[in-house]
Amino acid sequence: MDDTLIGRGLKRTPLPRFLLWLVPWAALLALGLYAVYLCFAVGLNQTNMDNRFAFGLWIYLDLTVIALGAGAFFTGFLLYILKKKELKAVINSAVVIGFICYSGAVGILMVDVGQPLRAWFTFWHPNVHSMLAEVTFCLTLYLSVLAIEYAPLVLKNRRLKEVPGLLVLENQLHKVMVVFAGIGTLLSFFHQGSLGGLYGVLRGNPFAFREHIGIWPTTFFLFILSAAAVGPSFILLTTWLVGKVSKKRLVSPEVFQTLAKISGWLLLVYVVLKGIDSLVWINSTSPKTGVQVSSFYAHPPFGTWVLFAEVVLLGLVPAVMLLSRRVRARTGLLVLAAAMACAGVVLNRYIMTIQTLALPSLPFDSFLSYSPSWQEIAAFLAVLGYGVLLYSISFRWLNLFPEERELATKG
Amino acid sequence: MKLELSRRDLFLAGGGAVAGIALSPVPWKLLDDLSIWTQQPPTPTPRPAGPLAFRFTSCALCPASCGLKARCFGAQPVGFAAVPGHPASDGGLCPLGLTAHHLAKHPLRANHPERVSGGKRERIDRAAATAALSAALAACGRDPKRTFAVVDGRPGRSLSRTYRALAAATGGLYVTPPAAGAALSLEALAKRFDGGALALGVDFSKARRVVSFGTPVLTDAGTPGLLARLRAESRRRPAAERIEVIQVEATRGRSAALADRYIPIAPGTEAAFALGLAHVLLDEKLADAAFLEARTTGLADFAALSARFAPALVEQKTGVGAGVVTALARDLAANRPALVLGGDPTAGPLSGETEAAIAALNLLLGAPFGALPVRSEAPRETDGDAKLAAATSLDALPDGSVGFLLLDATVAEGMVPWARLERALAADALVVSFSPFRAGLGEKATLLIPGPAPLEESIELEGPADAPFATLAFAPALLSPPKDLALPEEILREAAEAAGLSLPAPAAGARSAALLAARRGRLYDPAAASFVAVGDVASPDALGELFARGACWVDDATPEPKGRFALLKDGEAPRLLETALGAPTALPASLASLPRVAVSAAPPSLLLTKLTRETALFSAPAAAIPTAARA
Amino acid sequence: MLPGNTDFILDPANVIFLGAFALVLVTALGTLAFAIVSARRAVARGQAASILWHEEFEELPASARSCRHALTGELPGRHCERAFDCKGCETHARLVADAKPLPSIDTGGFFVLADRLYHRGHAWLKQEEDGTVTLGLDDLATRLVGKSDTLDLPAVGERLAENGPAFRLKAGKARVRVVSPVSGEVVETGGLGRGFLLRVRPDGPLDTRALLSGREAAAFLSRELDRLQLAISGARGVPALADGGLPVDDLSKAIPEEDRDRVLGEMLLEA
Amino acid sequence: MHTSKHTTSLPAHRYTLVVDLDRCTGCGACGTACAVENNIPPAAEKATERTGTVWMRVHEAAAAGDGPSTFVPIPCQQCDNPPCVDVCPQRAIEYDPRTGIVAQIPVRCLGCRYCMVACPYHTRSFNWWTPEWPEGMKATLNPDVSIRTRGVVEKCNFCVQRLQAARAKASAAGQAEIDPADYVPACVEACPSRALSFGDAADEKGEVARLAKDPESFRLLAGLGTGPKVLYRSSDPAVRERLSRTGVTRG
Repeated sequence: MDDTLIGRGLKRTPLPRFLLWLVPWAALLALGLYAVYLCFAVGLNQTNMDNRFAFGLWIYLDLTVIALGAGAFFTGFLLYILKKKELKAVINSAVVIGFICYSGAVGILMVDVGQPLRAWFTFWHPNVHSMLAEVTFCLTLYLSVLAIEYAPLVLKNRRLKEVPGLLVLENQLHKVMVVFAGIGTLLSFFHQGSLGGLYGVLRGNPFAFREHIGIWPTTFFLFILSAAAVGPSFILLTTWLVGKVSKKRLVSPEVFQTLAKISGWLLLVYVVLKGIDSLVWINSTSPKTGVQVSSFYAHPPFGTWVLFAEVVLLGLVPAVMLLSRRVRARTGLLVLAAAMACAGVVLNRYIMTIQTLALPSLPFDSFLSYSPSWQEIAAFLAVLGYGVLLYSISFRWLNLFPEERELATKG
Repeated sequence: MKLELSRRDLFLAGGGAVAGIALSPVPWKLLDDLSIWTQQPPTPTPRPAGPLAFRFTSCALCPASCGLKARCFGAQPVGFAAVPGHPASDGGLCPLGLTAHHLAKHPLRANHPERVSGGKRERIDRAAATAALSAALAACGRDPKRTFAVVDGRPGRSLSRTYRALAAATGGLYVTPPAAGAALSLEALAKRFDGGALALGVDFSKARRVVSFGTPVLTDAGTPGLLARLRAESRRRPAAERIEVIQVEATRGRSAALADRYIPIAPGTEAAFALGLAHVLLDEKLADAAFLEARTTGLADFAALSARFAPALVEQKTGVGAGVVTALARDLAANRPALVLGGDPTAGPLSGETEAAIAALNLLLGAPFGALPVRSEAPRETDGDAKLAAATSLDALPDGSVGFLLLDATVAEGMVPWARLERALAADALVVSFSPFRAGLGEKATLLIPGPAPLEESIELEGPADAPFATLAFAPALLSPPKDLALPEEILREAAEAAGLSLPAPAAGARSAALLAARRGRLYDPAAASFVAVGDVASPDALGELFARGACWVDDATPEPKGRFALLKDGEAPRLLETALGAPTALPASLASLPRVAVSAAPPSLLLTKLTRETALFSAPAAAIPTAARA
Repeated sequence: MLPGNTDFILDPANVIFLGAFALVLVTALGTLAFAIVSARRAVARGQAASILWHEEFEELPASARSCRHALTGELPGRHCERAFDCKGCETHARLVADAKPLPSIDTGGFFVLADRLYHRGHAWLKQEEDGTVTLGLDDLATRLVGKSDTLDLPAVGERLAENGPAFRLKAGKARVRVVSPVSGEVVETGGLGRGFLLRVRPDGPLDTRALLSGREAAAFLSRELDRLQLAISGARGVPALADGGLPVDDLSKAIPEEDRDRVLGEMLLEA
Repeated sequence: MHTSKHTTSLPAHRYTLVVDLDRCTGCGACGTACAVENNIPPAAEKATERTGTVWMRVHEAAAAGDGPSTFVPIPCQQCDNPPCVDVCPQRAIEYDPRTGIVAQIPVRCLGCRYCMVACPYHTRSFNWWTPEWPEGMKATLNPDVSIRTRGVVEKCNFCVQRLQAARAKASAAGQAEIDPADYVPACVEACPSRALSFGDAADEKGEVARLAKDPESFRLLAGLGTGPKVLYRSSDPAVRERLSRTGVTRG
């Protein structure tokens, strides 16, 4: 059975070993599902969030995985709209990673809200001024688009394609994929942006609030750009990682080069704009509310090093590295640069979600700390477990890397 | 032409119908209705028990006896508001009073007599409870070594009269806890007066400096919020009219945090500090010479004593800088009227020597009859020819000899420590409590005969002993007690009869009659927010009707009596010297958690967990509300 | 969300936001519906096999897509772009019209029978006198498969589509389908020992222009042997014979078991 | 400052709470009365200062050293330019253009807590536990206020049910405007030191309008431009200065 599901010409580890590999991830998933059950049955008191730290690990996770999952829309955009044909080698993997990231985020979001059964009210009584409404609309729609993009991969499974109807459907879907890539790009543009907008619009929080361009704060645009920049890096990183774990060559080196160059340029543009944005914030936006920016960084552990690490160490440095031909020539350095770029965005989302809430606001407030409960961590890890499971299964039974067979035959 | 219907046609027709309905407004409307329907609260809102009405009464939970404006639906009160202008509280109220309507259904409420033996609670019927009482009463009459003692938290009620009759009939003791004035060191001052019995109250509105030796004047003591309000109002008047509070205390409690000045002092050295202030006042001739001349005795002896307490020595003893002592004394002298209070109602009075020093300080500042006005008592019915025991203090209880201890429902454990009572008990003593709660002293009883819970009975409430005027309210009941509840008065009379003791007939309406006869004071009608002179009240019935509407009687000002205060009593000097020169004591254990809980006989409402658990305002939350109450 | 909802506010912000959302939603759903409907329609029209074959053809390596005229040396290096459908191919029509005699070609040691027409998917077709055709595996494929574990033949009455799967076979770990050279209805199933595998009644008049015969077929088989050698040697550690040749008699034994599926897939044009 | 649609025209009534910090002793009466009036349940077993449902919270703002503390009661600040209304994805928060009252609608709330993040005053509570009352206590609940469920956000709404009752009373009596004495929030009625006063700031002759203009009055986090309708007063300039700052500038 298993043999007949594996794509022709692909070498996969024996089934028992594969199942053994799945066990720890399945265990993580099971533990996480138990934590989720507790949150549903007993309530969100199972978390360490509170009225002051109303957003915690989960929102941070949502923002982060959605940024990293941006590779799906952006690769699709480059491949289908800008016709960067070499990215065909990673588009399947990018779609799967995107689907994992987005479905994981939506799943966690459903646990995070107190009354998930009322989530549909957002569609029924939408407040179109709310960034969160924008996020909800775009996120649900984009997840559906991702599912549609995922479908052809599944339909092309060796066994499923023996059913003629399914393969014909796959063929037809493939033909209209450019439409979905377009829609996906549009939706991603708005939900990545409005995720950034979530914090940029917080008029009550001078640390998070940013100037508006039209109806959107600058974080709207910075989030889009940073997600687009880091998406290809994350694809590079995951592809390299999957290659290492499976001990296979999955894509030709040129693909890495293309991804790195795109990521590098976008990251550079992002860093420049982020720098300008920070300067405007430091010199105008924040002082207008009566707060000098230096006071935001007077609450350890959040010193000015955070800003430096985010913009320079994990922004400018990886951008330059990704653009340097000599760095790109060495896989180790290339992967390091991609990892640094990802870490930069991860840190940015951390600052946005956590530092924003930790800083004191009322005159007698003190700096707040928060550490997630095991239930929160377990649910977090469940997303990881779910991701690895789904990716592993997809990698085994679907043809994620079209070049793999050819590269394997070449020896 | 022949019409043929294939299965495909049927499917098409069905599908078309579904699609048609889907595109019609019907599903839209259904979804919208679903959205609105799911927006109903999952737990139904409670139904009102009747039309909205406001009723007035007074809070019996602590000695402050605040006026309550109850928001009721039918017979059910659902919330309270303060009553501004109320003579006893003038808008004062605290969290305990605001949740008084929860207490009747408190999880620790007992509705039936319970016998406790070997740690087990066993429900008994009323007859058995009465029998136990009567047997114990009879035994007390026979055995001189098994005394009957009754502790009454609110003397002066008609139930108190029954207690006193019972104590007299059995040769037992009628014990009352120290009045609130004792905890403010006012009683100690009044006892130095040679012109007859005297009660002093506090009139913060007449004071410009309030020195508090550990008394939570801004929080728990006296009428809630009164001093804080007067002080705040004074801050918007000219500087010379401002009230300032100086808190002298070893730990920085809530009142110290709120005081204008907080002077941390080594615990137990208050006497030295007070004598230090006295030293500066006398040394620099800042004391109220006219008052000392006209109203005190023993100035020379006291001056000789206080002369030893130069600021330098005081600094050494108390840890308070000499300059602080001198400056405070000058400040007090310059901003008279000033008054000095000491002791914490929830922690009990200070030592007699410290109180003597505080009393002397008040005399040097000329506080009596000004900021510490003479306070009358509400008229009472006379004892007549009934045999009634006189009130005694806790100190009168001999050790190990009480065979039958009766605890009234109004006795707060914070005012009458159980350890003191336990010391007085004989072996196998019967401890009966009329508390409606399995909490506080009610939990210590071997026989619990629960009486009405707060708001379930009409109760005579005298105002706080520290108020400048005497007040009296017959706080009407808002709730009806459980149907088969045994009223303490009835059950006691039954038991006494069974034990062959004869009690005088209950003096119903005697107190109102006494009030009418005295023709003193005015009555505040909270519904109308106006006063009626007692002289204008036509009949006892009219008076009863006023009280049933929540009215409160307030006395007129009392004339200054003739007589002098002793600065030093005979033989007091050496003890005072010894105390003041003694070493600091250990820090007292902090008892307070929720305000006034220690002086309330009832456990706090569960709702007050909001304050203890969900805010950082009150410490020691666990002690405040028993976790068992959650069960 | 729309007018008629409780609390709906008709203002520009709502109209723009919800309008945009509706537009995207309708586009996505419309596109999806379009794909599903056209897939259904294609299946209903029997275009499934053709679509499948075209898609598979797209994924074949260049070496497997050589034009028949490249095999014969007429147009060296030319690759087919019509999924081996020579019927409408102008180049093919022109070359057939020119009809140059073919040079002598080595059959590579395989039988090429004169009464058979060969498909590039290694099935042969023989026209019978009763108007039916019989189908079988060509010599190279037969030797390549060796002893087949199972032969999954369609039942009598089932329809075959040109370039659609004719039957499936399993050999060891390998599973592979063989493409049908003809559209028609299966009228009889044969077996390996019976000289044919399927007897099919073709739909309409038989058009065999896309099939190879004679020397052209021989050239095809000869070139296929080269491709086979490449496929096998691509897999690591397989000893090729010193002269680059393969033991033609027992091809199946020359393929390592773990590569059998891939090699059979490559040779029988299944991705 | 940042403008929003709300500031362009101020409501006809602007119900305003004035807190005199000189008077507040932090006794907790306001919060208790609030819980009684608004059917807020007793604390859950494991509730803490940060997870409790408290609409009216009193904070202690300590002075340096042994100086006097100031107790600051903080209900929802009822901003005229509220940062919370626009962030709610499903319109579960409403700014009443007639009264300026910002009302949370718990039955529509999905509990995303975005409004809590948006509010710089931290005046909202999420129901981390299912609200529970001991059986007997249920009879004492206020029939004018519905009971919320677990997993939704709630906050002070200036006892808007009392405004509704006052309106009903006025309209029954054929009057267009309510009697101001009929609309007083529970906290104001309960405060023993009369630290809280309440009224319509749009009534120019009213006490609240006068206090709003008083130099001793100030707003919390005024720099954010949220326009709170809860005013604080202190006679002590140092207290005003201390409480006018934002917390982030400390240290």
